[in-house]
Amino acid sequence: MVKTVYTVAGNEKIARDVYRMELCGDTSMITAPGQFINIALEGKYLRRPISVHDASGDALTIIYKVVGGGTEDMSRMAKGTRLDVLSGLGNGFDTSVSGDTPLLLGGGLGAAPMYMLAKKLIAEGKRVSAVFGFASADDVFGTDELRSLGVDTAVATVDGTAGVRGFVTDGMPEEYTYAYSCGPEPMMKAVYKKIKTGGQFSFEARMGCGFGACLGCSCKTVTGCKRICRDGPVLTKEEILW
Amino acid sequence: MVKTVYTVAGNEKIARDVYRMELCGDTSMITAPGQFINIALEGKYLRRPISVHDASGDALTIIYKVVGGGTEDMSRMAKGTRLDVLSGLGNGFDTSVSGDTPLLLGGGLGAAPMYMLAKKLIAEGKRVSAVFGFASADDVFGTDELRSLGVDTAVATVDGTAGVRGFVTDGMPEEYTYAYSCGPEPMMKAVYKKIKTGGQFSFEARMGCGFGACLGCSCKTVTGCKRICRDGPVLTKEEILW
Amino acid sequence: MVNPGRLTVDLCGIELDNPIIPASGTFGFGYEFAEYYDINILGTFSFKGTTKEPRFGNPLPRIAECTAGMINSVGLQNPGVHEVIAHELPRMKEVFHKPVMANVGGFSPEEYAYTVSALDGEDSIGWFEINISCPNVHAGGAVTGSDCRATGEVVGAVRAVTKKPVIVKLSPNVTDIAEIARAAEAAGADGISLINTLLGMRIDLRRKKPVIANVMGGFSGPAVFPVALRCVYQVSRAVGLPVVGMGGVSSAEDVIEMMLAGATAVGVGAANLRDPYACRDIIEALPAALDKYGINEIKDIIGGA
Amino acid sequence: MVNPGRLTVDLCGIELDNPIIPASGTFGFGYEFAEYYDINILGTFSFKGTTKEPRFGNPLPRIAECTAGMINSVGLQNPGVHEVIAHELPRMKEVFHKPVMANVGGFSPEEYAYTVSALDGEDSIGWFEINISCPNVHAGGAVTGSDCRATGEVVGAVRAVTKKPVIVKLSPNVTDIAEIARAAEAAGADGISLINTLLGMRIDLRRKKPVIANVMGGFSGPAVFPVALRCVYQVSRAVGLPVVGMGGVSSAEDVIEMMLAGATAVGVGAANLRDPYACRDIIEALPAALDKYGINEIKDIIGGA
Repeated sequence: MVKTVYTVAGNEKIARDVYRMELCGDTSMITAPGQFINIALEGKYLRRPISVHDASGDALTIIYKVVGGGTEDMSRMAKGTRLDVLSGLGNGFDTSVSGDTPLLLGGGLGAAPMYMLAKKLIAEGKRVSAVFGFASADDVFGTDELRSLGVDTAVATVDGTAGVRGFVTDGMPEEYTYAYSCGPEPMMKAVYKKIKTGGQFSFEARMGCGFGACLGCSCKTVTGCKRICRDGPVLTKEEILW
Repeated sequence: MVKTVYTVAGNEKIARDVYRMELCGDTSMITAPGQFINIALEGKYLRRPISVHDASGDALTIIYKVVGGGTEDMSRMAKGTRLDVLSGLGNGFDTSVSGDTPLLLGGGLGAAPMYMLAKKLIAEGKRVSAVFGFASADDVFGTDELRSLGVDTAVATVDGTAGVRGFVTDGMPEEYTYAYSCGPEPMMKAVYKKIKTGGQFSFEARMGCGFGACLGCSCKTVTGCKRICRDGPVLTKEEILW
Repeated sequence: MVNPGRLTVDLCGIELDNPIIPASGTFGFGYEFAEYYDINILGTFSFKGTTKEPRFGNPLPRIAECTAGMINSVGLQNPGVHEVIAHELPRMKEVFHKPVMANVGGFSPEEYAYTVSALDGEDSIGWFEINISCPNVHAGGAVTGSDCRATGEVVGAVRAVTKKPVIVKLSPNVTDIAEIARAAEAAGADGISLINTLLGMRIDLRRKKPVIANVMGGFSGPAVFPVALRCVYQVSRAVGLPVVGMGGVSSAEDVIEMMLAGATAVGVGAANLRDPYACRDIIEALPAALDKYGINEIKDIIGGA
Repeated sequence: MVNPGRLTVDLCGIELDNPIIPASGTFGFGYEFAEYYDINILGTFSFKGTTKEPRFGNPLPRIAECTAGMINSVGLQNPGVHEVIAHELPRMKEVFHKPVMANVGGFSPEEYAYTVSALDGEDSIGWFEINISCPNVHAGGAVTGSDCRATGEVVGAVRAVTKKPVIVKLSPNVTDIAEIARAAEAAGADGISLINTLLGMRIDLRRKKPVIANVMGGFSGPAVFPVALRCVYQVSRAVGLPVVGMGGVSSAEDVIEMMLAGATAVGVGAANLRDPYACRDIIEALPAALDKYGINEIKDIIGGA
């Protein structure tokens, strides 16, 4: 965890209520895909935890959804806005256990961290495929970007307006060596039940601090009580109590 | 009282901790010198009541002193900042009773409303003189401006670094038909005791609303209970209980 | 607004066009706010707390600023019930044509009963709001509303002299607010309003003395909203009476949250002081806020959480 | 800083380099904050509330945002006193070399006494802070600290098993906090800390259900500062014991205000969660703040208002 200042370098709508914000500043504390940053907003007491979409050098990208006043304020931020941020939070995904053909499963905003994860896996010489699930075609984002990396990317939408009709689990390929999942809990639970391989799951929670101090986001696991913000947000299939 | 938006058109330091802010917007609700405006500031619950220095057409000037976080924020406001303001508050000075040679007595920031008052009295054909009192030469403001109207303006400073050494009451001329006073209560009390003529006194108070609703700034007078913000801030010598 | 009646609520048998009620002490007798907008758009309002005798109230300063709120120490300043009847209510009636809520303060059951009796013949009064919880008139904030027995005595005395609905205004500065509410209900109250202000304090760092002349005062504003919401939730589940929820309400969203917690109507206090148009703006914003949260009629959500 | 000792205060016979004490439950056992700065700059800190048995605490969500504050419903999650002794304190001692404040929770006088006894042999512990006021472990927020007799029993039980200073942490959710403080003093307390959180609540407008799984929780942050200040003022005048004042403190100015109200030392809670460097920044800002307000030694202002 490092407290730092990021400057908004770009902020654009990329899907229904979904925005991509480019930030400029030190990203050296981001050591794994799946980590998050926690942004202080004027007039809001709690910071807003947002997963990292991509980070390298002085550039960091986040993808966020407008769900309330805080994210609404973010959506209006102009280039040059300076943000007080806690960066490099959480454990992130462990790519060392992925095998040769890992599968990425992103539900809704859970698709956001998959880009940086895919980049890392590809850099490690793995062949990556992905399934992203959304409610509807208007909500789809991040698929072209992923395909540009060479990732075989399927889409599922609940209403069938894009890709296959159904859930992420309806678009999964037969063969893969490991599953990385991020999204709403019901979606992740379905993935958990379906996969025969090992997997990692990135969780969301209402957080008080984001760095392990308040125990606001504790959850029970096979290996004891864990803090989503610090010991997570990524838990392995083996430790999840479902 | 009218709720309106003023835009900052200028904001400069004119004495120690004292700033002049020029505002742009409708000033038609300012009907008398000595009225005030009540400014909402981001992150502060109570508005900041500030007396009007001058107003005409679309231009309004205030003079304020940095005494805490709110006025500090004001001192950093850039041109173009839009302010949520309640304008045209308070009764203001009554010039109809001034006689031919009224005297203006301003102590510290109490000098601020005297400029607009002088302009009105002069427009009514009266010969105006003034005494402004400050702690020290570094605190002096508004005297040249007043002299440019043709007002015979004396200065008193407590440490003698400008004008006569002493208080406003040490610089008063022998002859005048009426006294208008604004400043700290001890100064106004001294004026009250010294003048032989009638007079009007503009009071300050911690206000909850500024428009008469909360009764936070009530004071007892000869004519019953008055609200400094709405029935005042100007009280006549005859009604003050001192 | 497809349904013109979607904002109506019933408060003790009187229908309000909407649940918004400017809180006592922040709205005078209404006629000054009537210079700013037509106050007949309100559900009703609770007029300035009235006592038997005239009261100047507390010494100045009476106001202190806080993060997201303010402290007041007005101390029930009012001209006394006879002056209110002679001069304030006639002015009020010129501009407000709905039943008004008469807020009554006092220092003994007899005094409360006297004031309510004196006002009872006023047709303009729809409800009495019995303030047993002003933190600014007793040393250290002790109030009638801190004690079940004292609460019952005041409510019983008032109940005996009026047939109009009696709403009892409670203090949050107690260990168990539900217990006080039950005592009020048992003594014949028709409704409960809450919260009165939290007892608070600020110190002026330059003078190194309390900001408020009376040392402590009543803390209100958005800062107190979570406490108010909790009290409304507790009380609305403890009694079978309608609740007027208040404390830091500043937006249409806050109104919805208060009603979900259990409020039948919603008081707006400090917000009127920061912005005289606060209640008008909230009422105007309500239909869109109901749409946003998928609510058809506002009365459907009372106590829904 | 001309005078290097200008920030020192004496808390129950132990000198603190400065009055700043991160509050229990916002600072863990210190070692994680030690990754961010040298926590030996603190006066001391109060470690995570420890009970006899391990506790997972309350279901999620445990956190709700408020204007100028937050609600938590952690519910005394901790690994139990034996695990604390075996694993947490050794890690703590590697990075913190001053006497620490041991925060102890419980559900009966015997349980409090058990936990204090178990910890009493730890040399690193300078004070016990007896939490009789956690709003998150009983239905409706009822706590030992709402009742004088129950307070006296817990304090008496703890007093019997330790010679270390016993500081009793009080709840603001009571009618008369001074009375509870006097009961703690009579039972042998050496100090009082306050305030614990205010009982608060929020409702999620989309789900139309309470945000917090446990419905209500403990409200803290700058919003509660005026209530905390008032409670510190009342309690410090009611008892002859040093007071650790806390509740919404976020700046050096807030520290000075708390001490003027009567605090000997000052707890910092929620601020650590928003900004892990909050206590460091406050300590660094204190000398200039003292200069600004013409204060030479900070101990001179305790209870000065």
